[in-house]
Amino acid sequence: MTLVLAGLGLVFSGGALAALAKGNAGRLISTITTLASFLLLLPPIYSVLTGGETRQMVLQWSEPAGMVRFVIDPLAAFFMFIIALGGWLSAFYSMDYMRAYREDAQGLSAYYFFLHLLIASMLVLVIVQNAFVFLVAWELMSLASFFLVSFENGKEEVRKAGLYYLVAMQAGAAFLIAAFAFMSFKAGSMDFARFSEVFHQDAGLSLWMFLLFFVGFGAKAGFFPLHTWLPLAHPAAPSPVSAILSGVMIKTGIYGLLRILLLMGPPEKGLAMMVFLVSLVSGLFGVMNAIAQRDIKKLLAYSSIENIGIIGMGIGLGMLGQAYGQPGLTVLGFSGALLHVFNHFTFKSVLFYGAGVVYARVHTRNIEDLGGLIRFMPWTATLFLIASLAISGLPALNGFVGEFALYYGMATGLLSASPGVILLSLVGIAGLAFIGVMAVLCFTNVFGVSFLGVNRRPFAHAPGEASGWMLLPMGLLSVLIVLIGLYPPITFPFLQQVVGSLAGEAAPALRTELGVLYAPVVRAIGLFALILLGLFLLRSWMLRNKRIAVFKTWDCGYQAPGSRFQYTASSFAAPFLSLTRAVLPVTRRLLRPQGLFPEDASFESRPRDLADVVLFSPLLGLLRKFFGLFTWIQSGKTQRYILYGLVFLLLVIIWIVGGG
Amino acid sequence: MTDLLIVFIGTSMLYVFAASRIEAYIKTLSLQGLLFFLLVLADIDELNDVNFFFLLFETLVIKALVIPYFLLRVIRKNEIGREVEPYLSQFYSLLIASMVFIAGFGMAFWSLEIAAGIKPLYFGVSISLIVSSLLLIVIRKRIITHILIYMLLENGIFLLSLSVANEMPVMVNVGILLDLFVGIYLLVIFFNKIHAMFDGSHIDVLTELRD
Amino acid sequence: MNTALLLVPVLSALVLLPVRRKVLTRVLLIGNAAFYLLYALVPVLGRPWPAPFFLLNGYFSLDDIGFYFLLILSLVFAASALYSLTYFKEHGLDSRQESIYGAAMLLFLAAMTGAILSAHLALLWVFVEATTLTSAVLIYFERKKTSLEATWKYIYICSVGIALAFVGIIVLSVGSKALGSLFFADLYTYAPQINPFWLKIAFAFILVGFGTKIGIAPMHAWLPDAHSEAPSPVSALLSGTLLNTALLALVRIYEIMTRAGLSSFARFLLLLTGFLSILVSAAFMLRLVNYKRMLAYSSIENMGIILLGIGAGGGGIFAALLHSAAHSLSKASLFLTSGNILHLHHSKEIKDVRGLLKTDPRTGWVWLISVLAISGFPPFPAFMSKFLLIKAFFEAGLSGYVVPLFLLLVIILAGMGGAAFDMAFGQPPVPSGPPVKQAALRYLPQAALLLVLLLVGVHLPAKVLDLLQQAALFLR
Amino acid sequence: MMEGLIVFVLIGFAPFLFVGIINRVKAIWAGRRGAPLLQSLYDFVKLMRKGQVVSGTTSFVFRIGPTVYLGGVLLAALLTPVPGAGAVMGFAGDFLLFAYVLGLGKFFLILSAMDTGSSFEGMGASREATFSTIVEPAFFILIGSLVLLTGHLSFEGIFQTLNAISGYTVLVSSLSVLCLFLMLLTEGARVPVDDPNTHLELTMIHEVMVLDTSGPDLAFIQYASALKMVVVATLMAHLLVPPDLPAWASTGLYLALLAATAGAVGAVESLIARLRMSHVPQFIFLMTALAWTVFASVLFFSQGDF
Repeated sequence: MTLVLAGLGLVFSGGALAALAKGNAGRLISTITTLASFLLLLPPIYSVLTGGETRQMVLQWSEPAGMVRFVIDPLAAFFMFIIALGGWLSAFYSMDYMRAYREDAQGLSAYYFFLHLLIASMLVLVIVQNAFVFLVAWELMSLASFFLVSFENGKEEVRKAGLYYLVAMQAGAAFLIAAFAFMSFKAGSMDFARFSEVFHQDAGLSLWMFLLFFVGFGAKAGFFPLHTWLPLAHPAAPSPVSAILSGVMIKTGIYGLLRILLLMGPPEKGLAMMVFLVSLVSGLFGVMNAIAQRDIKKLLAYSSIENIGIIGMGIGLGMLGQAYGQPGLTVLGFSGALLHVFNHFTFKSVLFYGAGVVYARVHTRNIEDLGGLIRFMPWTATLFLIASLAISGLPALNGFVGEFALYYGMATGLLSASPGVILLSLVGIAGLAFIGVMAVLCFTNVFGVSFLGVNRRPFAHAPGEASGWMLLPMGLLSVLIVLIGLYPPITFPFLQQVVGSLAGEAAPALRTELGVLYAPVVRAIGLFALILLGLFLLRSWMLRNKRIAVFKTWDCGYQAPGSRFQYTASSFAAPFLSLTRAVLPVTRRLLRPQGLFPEDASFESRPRDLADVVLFSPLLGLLRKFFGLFTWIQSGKTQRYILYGLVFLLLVIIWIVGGG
Repeated sequence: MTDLLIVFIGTSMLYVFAASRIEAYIKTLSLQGLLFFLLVLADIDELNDVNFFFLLFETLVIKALVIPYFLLRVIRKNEIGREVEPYLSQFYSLLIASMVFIAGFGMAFWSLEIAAGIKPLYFGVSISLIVSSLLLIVIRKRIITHILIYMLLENGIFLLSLSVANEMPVMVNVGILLDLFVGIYLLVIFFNKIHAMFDGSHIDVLTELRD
Repeated sequence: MNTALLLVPVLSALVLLPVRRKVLTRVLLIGNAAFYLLYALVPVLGRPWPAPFFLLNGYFSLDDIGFYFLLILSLVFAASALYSLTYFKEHGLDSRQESIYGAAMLLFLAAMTGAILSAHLALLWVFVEATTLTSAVLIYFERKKTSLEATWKYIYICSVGIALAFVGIIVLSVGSKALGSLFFADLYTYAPQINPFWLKIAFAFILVGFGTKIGIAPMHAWLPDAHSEAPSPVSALLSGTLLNTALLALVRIYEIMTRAGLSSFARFLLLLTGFLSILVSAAFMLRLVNYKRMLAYSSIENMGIILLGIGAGGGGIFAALLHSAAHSLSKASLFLTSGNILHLHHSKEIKDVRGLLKTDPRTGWVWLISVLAISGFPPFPAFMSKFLLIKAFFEAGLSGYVVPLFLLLVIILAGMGGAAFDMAFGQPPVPSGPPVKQAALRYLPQAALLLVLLLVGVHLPAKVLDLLQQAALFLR
Repeated sequence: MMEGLIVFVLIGFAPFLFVGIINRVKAIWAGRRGAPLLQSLYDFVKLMRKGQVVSGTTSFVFRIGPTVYLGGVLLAALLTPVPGAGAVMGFAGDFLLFAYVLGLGKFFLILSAMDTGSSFEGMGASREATFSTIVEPAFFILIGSLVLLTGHLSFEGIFQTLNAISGYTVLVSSLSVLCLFLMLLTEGARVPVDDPNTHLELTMIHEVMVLDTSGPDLAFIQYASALKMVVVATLMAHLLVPPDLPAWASTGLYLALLAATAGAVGAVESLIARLRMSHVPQFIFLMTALAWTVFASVLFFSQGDF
């Protein structure tokens, strides 16, 4: 525990120091402190994850917090690892990335202060067992991330995004505050342990509470339709921040859900189904929108929604297992969810770092303006490719590992007795498959268009390869991606305790079960590796001392092909989008060519978010209308002002005389 | 005797509704002050001497003489003649005022029934005074008129307090009087400034600040 | 010592008016502030605060809740007094103006203290009215057309309102004729004997009357004008202390209602007005152009929240008291900072102010942090109080109110946050050179207030907690 | 040992034969004699011997693409059980890996097409990706319903128990076969989805993606596509081969069915015209519809009591 406290202190003080330091010192301090705290946190995390006893510390704080328990149980440890690692990597990446902003000394100080505050608050919130402190940490997290998102606040749209983000977070937090306030009232204490007693006392309560918590945490995690802040906030933030937001912070919403589940015990069947279906919809919706995007970071943001959906499906599956008493489902569901939590952290971070490199070198986020980058930044491109493969859930990389558990879980769900589960499982399988192929389409598109072919617009200057500061985090994570992908079992020892704590009685079998499940997969993947190796050898042997002529691309006889001839991302996605038009509202502006010699003709299409179009914009419109009704109040006329009071008085008196 | 005085006070209010010359209002004010003085002299007996004399002083000196004179000087200085056309025409406002007045009598009888230990007529009339002055505030447009009506309102409240005859401690009375006095004083000062700064002392010039 | 609370400011004002010396003004302002601060803080910092005392055969007394509000008053007044010094310099006032300003401030202070100390209903009324009169002078202090208009509305509407409150007092004395006394002590003890009908009528009048001073809807309409047109340090006082003082007055009456067993009636009215206030401020928050008016509307909102807390009862009262402190300090800091902003940009329009963090980082950060503090972000106490308020709602079985309340609060955050962040962030309208650095006194008071808030918010000191609970006990 | 040998022989020759049969059927239908059955094998060998012409814009992705594609298909083939011989590798959940390695191959095929920066190949890639978004879910629904029906989570298990259950499953099997046949046409880029011997780039899907590929890479791709068809055809055949035959018989029957499938493809190719590109999705969607029908009937069957 002392190590943990030391780590926390280090992160926080590191932020303060980095904020105070001049010049490059700040960036260095931040990198070092985050690394140190990561290393400090490792031993306890490791021991707890591998079955060591859970560390606990009790603190008597002032009202209304009261007794505050800090507990590192497997669940907490699991998320701590992600937070600490992600925090350090982002700080490390910032070393070079943030150098571009070094004129803005004040901004940088704020950046580092809030970056560290974000990490620290997330660490606190996963280990604290006290509702009030949890909320405080939660709000601090939102606040810190808000300041990070609005780092480039000189830009109008960044400010708008930041505000939208903050407000959305507060709206979500409102549900949490309400839920926790109610629980603390019921339990007469802020301590989670008491909460769980209350939950177990009456089930009806836990039903409603779970709904509240689901909305609150879902808004943070980005479940449809509460996701609308993601595609705004992520592009606005600097890339290392986007990485930490998408890779780490939204997972705190997942953590919250799991924590509540842990407190609540087996959920209602309806809840499990709801979670499962909402997640499925989020997954489909997220990736569909991702396909429609041109802004690479917006695209990644939507793909985060998709992956949160996949994680949620895992959780829903686990809940189904609990609700229907099928340990197999529970274990596979939760394992899949947790695996995907970690995997998504790895490849999504790499992708955002990669997008950051592109932005830093080419100064655009619009993939239509890119192309052929692989020749300028081969390493970045390769790592980006690896992450793209992983996020599409393709085998031999870690994305497949998590999804395999989910698929397998749902397949076993098919064998269950109750039609409901069977139906959900099959819908889930089909949906997950659909998500998978759409991800393939999406990421072949983004990688192909931005890194392959030739650049569609002339670059201002030849973009260079990313610096080591940027490559190292990406490389490190990519190693994890490949490692887990090739040999999934290395994760099981760390998974066992967490899933065990979630799945309850189904725990002991877990590790062996997963082992049995994955052993043949490992063999098959090994075989695959051999096959590939063989084929490559064959190919190169065939091509040895053969002539390899380099020529221009086949142009179908057309003599002057330009780089603008390439297929654009929009046209690549067009056939698919024409199929899904119903759920992807797009605003199109077409200027038709006129006359024999058309002067100018243009066509632009901007994808819009369904939830925004059908839900939030109309609501806001209504709200504005409603508030518009009040404008007459402040008319400036003294007599009216007095009249209000008199009328009010009159009404009250009438009410009283009327026997109120 | 006392009833007569009180009815006079009430009717003086009606006169305010009827009249449109500012000076007339002020005269009414001082008249009311005088009537109060007589009322206190004639009817109030269960007070201790200090309060009694204080009341006499307040009614005669302050309400009947000082404040009216003060206000008179103001309107003379700013040569304000009559009230401009109010939001509600003289006729209707008079109509309403008389209704309020009658309602006041109704209140009086009602208070007689519930016998809450208050002097019925005082009560009824004072209520009608208060209500009608609030009505005036809402319908009249001249800023100076508002000051005067504020005084009338205070008079109504004064009568109400008499109706209860629940004696306030001296220092409280002093405080109340002080507030009243300073209030009027400030109102007048600001009125003068408004008169100087804005064109016209019409209440609607004061609608710069709005959302 | 306690008598001094009232006498010192009055006397110093009386000295100040004839003797018009700049030095004297400043000395007396700071002196009084220091005296109050000392008086209020010493008990909190260790010694038990003085036992309830009576002076002028019981017309004044200082109970726990009174002491709590006195504490807030002295903190805010100190900040505002300090800031006033730079205000003098900024506007280059001559000795006469300074002395008038100083005297008015001190009388204002005395009036509020009187209102807090009054143990007699009518006396309380007298002092509340006195606050109106004394503050009116300050609101008009900058002698602009708009400030004159604001002052007129303020003084006239409040006077009429207060007059209604007096009607209420008389009606109450009708109801309590048998009792024949308007001392709170007696009213509390014999509350059950007061005729409920008259009591209700009286409460209605007093709610409207004092409500006008508190600035709760629908009697709030004057507030944005007055608070936005007054000089910034005065706005800070108006928003940070005057509203509280009027609130305390209402609370004292409300206590009669509860003791008379009419709490459900009173609670309904409080909740109603509270919600109306929040609704109104939310309605205007989204369409404001003037940042001082924005702060004023936020005051309306916070008063509404406090009323909700009192109306909810139970833990809500604790929450309300805590929130009143949170609001006063952060709002004072905001209004003082708005003075800095006005000095930098010479405009009260939100759209004219951009990039504070670049033009004057200190002002920018103080502004940002204060906004966060008042929007109820941890680690500031407003978060605590909101949480406890919601909890109290559940305790009181008012769960239905929680959702609309949160909706409105989020909207208000959207409006206020949007404006405030636009002002702090962004590019300065005129490409300014190196960051400006104003006089230290233009940051220190706010910083001090925020520091206090931070300390309270992070770890509520046992002493303060104790004081709060004692004060909350006043309303059982 | 024997099984393994069979499988390897199959993987080695069946694709060439399969394509040969298709072309032969088409030729006969068109009244020609047609190329020798193993023509595509000769082409394969020839291409393997050739050098390469690569576009200047391409990167290493273009070079590894075809190989990974072939690798994926090969692994899929090894996961596919052959009647009477079984699969080289079979395990619970193997169908997931099966689908996903095919996906991996497709991913690289698409990328290597885009790597050339040619608008035609981009177009083909886009179509390939779009159509597979319809095929994939349908395939999973189909296998899912078979899992539900048989209670087994591996190809082997499914096919072992499938036909044994009852005569009722004939319905399911035949529907599934039809479904897989559509998959074969789509994945194999045959008429009516795509026309392997069209000459207009704008109307191509699969062929246009490999315009710039040459030499061994082209050989790999062609072989892989053929093998893919064989693999799907194997699954189809497996649905029809009764499980309780002796090994040699089932294998023989299987080979016959394989030939028949090829013939069917050829027949379709000769009879039906290629669909308009905009109508292709609807056609492929038939597969999804069939899959759902299968599921519905299976669900009804397995929950027979309601």
